[in-house]
Amino acid sequence: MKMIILKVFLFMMILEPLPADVWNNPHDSEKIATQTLFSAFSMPPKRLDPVVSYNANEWAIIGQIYEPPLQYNYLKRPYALEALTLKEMPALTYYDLEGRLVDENDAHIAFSEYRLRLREDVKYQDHPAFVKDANGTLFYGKLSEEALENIQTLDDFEKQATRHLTASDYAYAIKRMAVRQNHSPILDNMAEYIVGLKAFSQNITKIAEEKKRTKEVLDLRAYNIAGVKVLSDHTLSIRIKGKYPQFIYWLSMYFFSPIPWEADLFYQQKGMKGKNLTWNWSPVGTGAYYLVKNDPSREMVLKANPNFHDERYPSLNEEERNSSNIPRELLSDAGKKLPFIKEVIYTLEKESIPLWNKFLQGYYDASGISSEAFDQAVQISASGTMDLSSEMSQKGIVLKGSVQPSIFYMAFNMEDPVVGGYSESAKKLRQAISIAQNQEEYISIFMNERGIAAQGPIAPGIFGHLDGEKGTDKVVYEWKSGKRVRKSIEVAKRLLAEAGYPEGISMKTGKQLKLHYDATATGPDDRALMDWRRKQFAKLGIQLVIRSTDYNRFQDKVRKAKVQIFSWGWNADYPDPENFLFLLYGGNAVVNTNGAGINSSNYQNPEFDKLFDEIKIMSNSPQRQEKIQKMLTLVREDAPWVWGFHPKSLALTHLWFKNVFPNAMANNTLKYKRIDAKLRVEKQKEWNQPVLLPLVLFVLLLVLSGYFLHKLYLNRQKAVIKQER
Amino acid sequence: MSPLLSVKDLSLRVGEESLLSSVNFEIHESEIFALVGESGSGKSLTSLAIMRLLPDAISVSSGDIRFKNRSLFALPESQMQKVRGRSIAMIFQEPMSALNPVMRVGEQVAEAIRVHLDIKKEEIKDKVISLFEEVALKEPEERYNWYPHQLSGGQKQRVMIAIALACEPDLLIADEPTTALDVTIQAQVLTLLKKIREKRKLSILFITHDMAIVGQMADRVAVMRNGEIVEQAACETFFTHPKHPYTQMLLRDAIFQKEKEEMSKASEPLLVVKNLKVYFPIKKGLFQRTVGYVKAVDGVTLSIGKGKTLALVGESGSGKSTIGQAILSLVDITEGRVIFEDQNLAHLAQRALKPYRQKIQVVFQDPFSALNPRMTIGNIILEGMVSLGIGPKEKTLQDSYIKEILLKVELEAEHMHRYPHEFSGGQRQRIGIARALAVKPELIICDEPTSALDVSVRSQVLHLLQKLQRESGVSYLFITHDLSIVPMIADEVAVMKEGKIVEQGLVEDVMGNPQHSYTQQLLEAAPKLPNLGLTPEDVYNTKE
Amino acid sequence: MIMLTLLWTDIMVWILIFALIAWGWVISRSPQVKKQWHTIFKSSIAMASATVLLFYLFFTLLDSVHLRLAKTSPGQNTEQQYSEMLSLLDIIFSHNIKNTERTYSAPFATHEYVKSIVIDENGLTTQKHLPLKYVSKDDDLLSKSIVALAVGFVLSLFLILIHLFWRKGRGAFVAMKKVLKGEADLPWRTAYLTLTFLVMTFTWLYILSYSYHVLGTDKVGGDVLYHSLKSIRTGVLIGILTTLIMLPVAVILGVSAGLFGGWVDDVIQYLYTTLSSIPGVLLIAAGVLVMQVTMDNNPTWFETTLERSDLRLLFLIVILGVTSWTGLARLLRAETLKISQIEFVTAAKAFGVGKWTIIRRHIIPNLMHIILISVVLDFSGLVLAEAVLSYVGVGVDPTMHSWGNMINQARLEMAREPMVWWSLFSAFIFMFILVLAANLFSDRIQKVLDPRNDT
Amino acid sequence: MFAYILKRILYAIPILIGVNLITFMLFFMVNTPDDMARAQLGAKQVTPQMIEAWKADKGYDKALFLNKEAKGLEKVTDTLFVQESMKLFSFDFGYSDANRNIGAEIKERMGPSLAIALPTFMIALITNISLALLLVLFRGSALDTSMMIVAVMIMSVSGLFYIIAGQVLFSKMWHWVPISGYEPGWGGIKFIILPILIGVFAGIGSGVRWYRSIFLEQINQDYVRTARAKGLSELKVLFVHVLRNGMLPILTGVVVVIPTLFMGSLIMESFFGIPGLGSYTIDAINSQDFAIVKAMVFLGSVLYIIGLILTDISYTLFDPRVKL
Repeated sequence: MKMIILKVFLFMMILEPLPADVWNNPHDSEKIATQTLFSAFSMPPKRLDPVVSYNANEWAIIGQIYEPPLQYNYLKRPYALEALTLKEMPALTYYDLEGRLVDENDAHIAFSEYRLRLREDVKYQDHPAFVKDANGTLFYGKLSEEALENIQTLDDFEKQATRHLTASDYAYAIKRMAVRQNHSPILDNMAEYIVGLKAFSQNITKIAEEKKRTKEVLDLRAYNIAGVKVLSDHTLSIRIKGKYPQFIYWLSMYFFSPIPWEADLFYQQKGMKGKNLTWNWSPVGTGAYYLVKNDPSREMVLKANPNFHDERYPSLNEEERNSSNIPRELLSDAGKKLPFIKEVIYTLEKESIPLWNKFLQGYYDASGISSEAFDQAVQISASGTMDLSSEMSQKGIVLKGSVQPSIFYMAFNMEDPVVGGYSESAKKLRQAISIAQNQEEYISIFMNERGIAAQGPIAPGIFGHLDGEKGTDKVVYEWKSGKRVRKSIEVAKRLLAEAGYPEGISMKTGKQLKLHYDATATGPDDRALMDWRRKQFAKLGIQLVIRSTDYNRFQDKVRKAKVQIFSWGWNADYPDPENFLFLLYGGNAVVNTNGAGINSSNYQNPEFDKLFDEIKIMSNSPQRQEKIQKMLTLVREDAPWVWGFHPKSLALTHLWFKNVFPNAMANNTLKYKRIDAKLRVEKQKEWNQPVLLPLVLFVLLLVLSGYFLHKLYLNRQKAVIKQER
Repeated sequence: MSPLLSVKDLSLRVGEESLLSSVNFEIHESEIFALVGESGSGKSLTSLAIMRLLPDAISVSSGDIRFKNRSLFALPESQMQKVRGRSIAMIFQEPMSALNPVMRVGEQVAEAIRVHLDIKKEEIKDKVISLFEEVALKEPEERYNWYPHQLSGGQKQRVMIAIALACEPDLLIADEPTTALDVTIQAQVLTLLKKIREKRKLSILFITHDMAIVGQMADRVAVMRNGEIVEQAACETFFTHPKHPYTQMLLRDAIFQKEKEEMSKASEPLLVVKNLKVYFPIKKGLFQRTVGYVKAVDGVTLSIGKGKTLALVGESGSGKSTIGQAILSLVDITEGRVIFEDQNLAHLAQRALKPYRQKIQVVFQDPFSALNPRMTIGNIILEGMVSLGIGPKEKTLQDSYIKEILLKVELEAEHMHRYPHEFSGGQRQRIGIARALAVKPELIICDEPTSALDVSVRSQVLHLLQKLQRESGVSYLFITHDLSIVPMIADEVAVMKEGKIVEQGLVEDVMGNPQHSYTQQLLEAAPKLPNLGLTPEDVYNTKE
Repeated sequence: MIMLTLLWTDIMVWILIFALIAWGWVISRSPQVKKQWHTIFKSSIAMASATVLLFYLFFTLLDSVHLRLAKTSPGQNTEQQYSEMLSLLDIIFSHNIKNTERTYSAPFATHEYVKSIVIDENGLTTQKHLPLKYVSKDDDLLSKSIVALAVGFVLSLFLILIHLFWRKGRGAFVAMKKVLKGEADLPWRTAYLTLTFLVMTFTWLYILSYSYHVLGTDKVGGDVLYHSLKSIRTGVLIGILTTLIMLPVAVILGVSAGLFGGWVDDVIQYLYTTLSSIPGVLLIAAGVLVMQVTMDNNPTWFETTLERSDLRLLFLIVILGVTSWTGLARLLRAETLKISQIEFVTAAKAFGVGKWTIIRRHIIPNLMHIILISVVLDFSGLVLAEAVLSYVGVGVDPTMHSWGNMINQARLEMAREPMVWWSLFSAFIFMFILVLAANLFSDRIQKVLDPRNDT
Repeated sequence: MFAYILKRILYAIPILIGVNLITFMLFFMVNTPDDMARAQLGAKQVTPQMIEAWKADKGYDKALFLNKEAKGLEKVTDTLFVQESMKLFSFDFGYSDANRNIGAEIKERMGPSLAIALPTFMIALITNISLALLLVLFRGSALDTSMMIVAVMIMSVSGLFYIIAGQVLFSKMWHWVPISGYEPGWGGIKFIILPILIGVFAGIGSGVRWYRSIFLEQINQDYVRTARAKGLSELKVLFVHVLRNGMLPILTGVVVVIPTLFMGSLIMESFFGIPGLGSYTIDAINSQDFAIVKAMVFLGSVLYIIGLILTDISYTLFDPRVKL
């Protein structure tokens, strides 16, 4: 008995010092009460260098740090660009070959020139690279290895400084892009447009190679691109070959973020790379936030940039407010100085399950919805719109949804002897398969209705996308009483028979048609997916052989046109139909570009290509719309893709997370958001009270078994030898 | 005066099998009571029952043990722990394994003191050291910090005795305390025990299988057989007037009778070993350089005549077994020659050796490991025949040949289909002999063939060997540590020490009139049977 | 028309089965080994676990005979058409393959587990649990269960009687009495009880699977019972075929290192120290990646997804075998060293017996207990390892039915609210019973065969 | 002793070369430099020019084993294999394909790995040994038998189940600990409790069985009988004599593991989001980062060999009979 009392006492001792509130808070409990956003990342961003970064997860970080000249307005729909570091939108002028100014619609346009006038109040974050001594030379410009010995992070440098943004920083960025060793993904694309970039790139690449060999520093200030001119400290002009209206969109992308030469030289110093002090890991920007900590194994921390220029929460005029369904509370902060949130802590969450659970416990302020969690979170209301389940709405969670400017499609390799080609029978085979792929079912099963079946390559919200009957793919769908209905499988079977494969049996060989589908199936969920895919083909009597590989090899196969059928996706860079239609442009076909092209289905239709060349340089107008619809009719007929679906992104946010408005194009939205920290603390406490009963039972069990064992031993010690008779 | 310990009607069983039945005896104060019997007779079980250390599977079916008029069986376990080591102490047969190998020996003694006596920490060590002095352990203070493996067998047994004496017990149980020791050491330990008895007036329950030791040590004797005490008597009357036939047989087997009536005269040598050296390299250091040699056999010369037996005697580690292996070409010979029928076998290739493999065969010490447990007796015997091409080739003929051999070694013909584990030690040794015999060898090397056997079985095997020699004229090289059997079996004897032969000659010469001090020492140390006052050499001398 | 088509692993399984039968025949000729096995089966736990293992083996074998069934051909000129490869198990469960629902449903449920959007005539959308397509509409669970259990009982009785007649012939009924009283020489009563239990459970599940999804359905409406049963083959195959591949390597290398010594020993020791010093998962991962590339470069090796995943399984087994021989080889080397010092080997040498004969006659038979113990121990380890490897992404093909894949998928399902627990549960139960039986059986084997356990 | 260690270290070199050779062959067979480039560049559009530039940048454009263009000894030395291996032997792990210093990363990640692995190892060792001793104390009783059956059951469940169940119960339902995450220092205890508990529990079955058999083997030894004959209580016999002797065979199995604790646990770390070397390795396998995998394989082998040496050394410390 004494032992029991002792153990209970011990148990009390253990319990006592535990915090009275919650046990399972994964964060710093003090920070929860401040303007700190808790978010997560599933893949550590590998490259935060704006010259190479081209991934959504990387842009989510660098978007807050770097400022390209333009940005998308946070609230306006359809998406509209606005000046960010510029005083106004760039001025665009046109020139002919001789350099004479010409009119926008002139046939002789040879160049177009963008003139960018920068704001004068934009400053960089504090950074040791900017520190200068009395003579104006860089203080940390020639660090010896000994000096670097005790340096682990940027904070270890004693001095930090800032400077104003200048036009030459933007020029420097374009020059960095030209250096092949920097692996810029858009260099080959931009070289087609920016005057002099191609020649400059070849030249500077050789120079860079030479410098690397001699271990010299490459200072790009010494070299200039013909088409990029720094006119004054705050004026920059960029000259473009011919007319390329989409260029303005590129100016909102992070490839065009300013790069201060000081930092570039700073990071080129010997020994920096060994300390992970590189562009990839330590960005230097003018944005609302700067990166304090970058530990790809655990967390990344952003802090509000004290040098951030004056930017205000956007306001909308009455007309704009009424035209879009913007909730009122989004406008309540209008005109207030940005940013609101002082610190952002991104924690690595590789698995979706902990992420979701932590969100439900209130430890993340926002979350996406994985398909597993969907029916827990979302209900479809009587009016047909998606709504939160009662459980979620009771918690005060808010649902935000938007259709992404993306498309996931299943493509045929048009060079393939069986499914490719433009003959009537090949077309019909593809059309039959297109009908048989029941995208609606796919979306329902695998996407939890988070997507809409595509009717063509162009995503909703992008010019050229039409709703209703006009926007319907008549090859695959019928328009019946105001609704889109997928054609029946009988139609597909008929088409298949006409193509020469009745019941999936080839008339020529008498064998069952066997098609090969390349996939990157490695995850646990993929088996169901592949099964489903096989079923769709089996409906036609076609046998589908799935060849799954890793993404690398898959890419390689696609590049070499060694595939037959495969699935892929595209995420738009900018909200223009050109950015979708070029995926089917013959000039971009893989086979025509030695694997470099983006048109991986190798679709080549001269008529389509001609129209594409036309719409590419047009601005949005009814004429453009008409041509685009013509192009869509062509590709629907040829059916090089099974259109697939446009994903809908749903995000959940907690009640205390304010000003959240999904914007598929903008990445730098963090500065607009705000947190009600008090509410957060309250709710977290409410939701996470530890359940103590099992613990008590468990301890009781331990005590009892200890007692029992003790008793057992005592009994043994009392044992005598018993005789049997 | 009431007895110190009385065992009353003790019966033990495991499952349905009875292990001890109605054992009764008493031990009085300062008395040495010897419990004698062959292996499996239940003498060790009796001692464990007194200590209440019986394995869990064994249960007491009846009886009681009273110690100082208290029933030990009625004590609770916690009380019994206070009896063990304090009132009754015990020493065991195997000093090698009876000490905790990872604990300093001094500690192991101190531990016993700490459990039972209320002595200050500082004094415990002194007490241990004085105990070490008492058991005649040299340099006791230094030894305190030694580990068991650093001590020799005799020293370990002394430590065991020190542990047992640590708390001044009233009764000491000594379970075959000298069986694992060499003769010379055995003599020392026995003397020590006797001395302690004198000094401390303590009672000893002495358990042994060796009649000679009984005679030397005991005041009273009890003989056990199959879990029963067959005879109990005072020591003198026991040896002079053994009553029970089993006791008589035991004594008879312990006293050797020379069967060889007629000593045949010297015959021509069959095997001659000349200046044989077998060195094992000691490799050390980074590159496994050979830094020295263990000289297992260091220049041995001997010869065995046709139909004769040469006994090779020595204590453990003297190199006697290595000679046997060298003759069989199972170890590499460093130097010297092994001449068999004018052929030097040393450094002969395997193929050339094969005919000689048939002529020289071997019988091993351990009858348990010498036979492959996965083969039938028939196959074991057959293996050598097939390999050397001896005997008939046809299956039925082979079978009858094997049966014949089995009968020859006094086993039954049907045994050929059984497996080794179904046989007793003595039977297995016969199988081993049969296996050697099957290939009709001219020389059999017997490597301690009887040291793992009980006395009665030993004499049977020795008789068998002699019978076979008479019948087939085979020669033996008989390797043994047991001087007592030499006169019975051998014509000549060679005494080995540290790889060298110190004395060699006819058995009667060496045993009767040892020249070398080591031989003398060996003979001296061998326990002598009391009633006849006979030692082995006496046996021989009287016969002469 | 039926065409028998065997996959690579099928062939290996059947080779193994025939090898086992041959081995059993050899055993039955050696009274000593026979007696050992007799001792093993004297424990009722061993008997019960052996029965369970045989039951699993039965499903493995059922799933290791692949057929192609003839189809009615649409045209005159076309040649005979065959369906995709189906195993006997597939044929037995063809109703379950056909009757796939749309998505999740709980065991014995009549409606889907998750709500779906339904648009009624009025154009209003509501969320509803849709009824399942292929379940019995009337409430007949109890009546069907009783029938099923009765059928199961009769079936098991029939099996037991067959076994008794096979063993005892005319004395079957006398033997039956003895068995019932627990007086038989082996605990046949336990075996028969286990068998009855297994057969009854299984018939119950099977008969009800016609009118219900007894263990629920997975994300795409596949029957979980069918998945679990199909996974048996994968688990058992990885367990037994790996050892089949590993054994010869381990035995040959281990024994020669121990017996020959010198440079042979050095080379073999170097080989296995090197291999075993590489962290196992990394080595397997590297092997699997190599295999994937090889398979990608040779798409002609396989025609269907089934063949592809089978080949991948085969390669995985080979890789596991190649990476796991080191432990056993080390053990065997040490034991060989020990045995070659024992006097019966010396005796054989003294008789001039050759080295290979010594290995065959003296060493291998005395190593058999180690080999056997390590085989049964490895078996359960490998079944468990499959799940972990699948998690790391280097396990069996994702299209293959396996417990690892099931657990992996179930992990995501456990995060749902309410939880989809039945996939995990089924995988857990099926795996647990197999591994438990294997562990208990290996325990018994160890107890009987390990000479250290003589006490 | 010193000579012995030196000998073992020298002996380790050919093993490490062999390890390098195996990994190198495997990974370059799987992963041509082109693949690596594509994976690392990872952007939407990867042009062949970019791949070539990347390969030249990383030095992956050399011959694998035999450089036919070079002269003399350089034929062998101026190859990817020799260059990369030499770097490894000086513990220069180079840069990951994400351009981070692998050596620095490994150093950083050892902490979290150890934070899980070391307590798991220690607690498991202590629990398993005490439970085993308990069972040995009550050997043959109903407690012993039933616990052994429980142990077999615990062994028969895949570790994945424990992790899933643990997370669902302790984190999701009872709110005792955070579901996943890591924090250095004492504040991080809440994160590591659950993985440690699960790790300990999952190993209890096999651990207790193994230790129990070791102790049972010891308890039948003669010296134990001697100890009992001295009058020691059963508890003292177990804790003083059996435990100390049982530790010797336990050492062989256990000490070799200690250095590899640095490598962390693959599954545990990735489930619980612990930024240790285990999750590092898994990520590297998944993203086919050759440099990291190579470094980890090398490190694993080195640690294993250190473990072997430590085992021998620990024997000399704990077993007075063994001298090197």
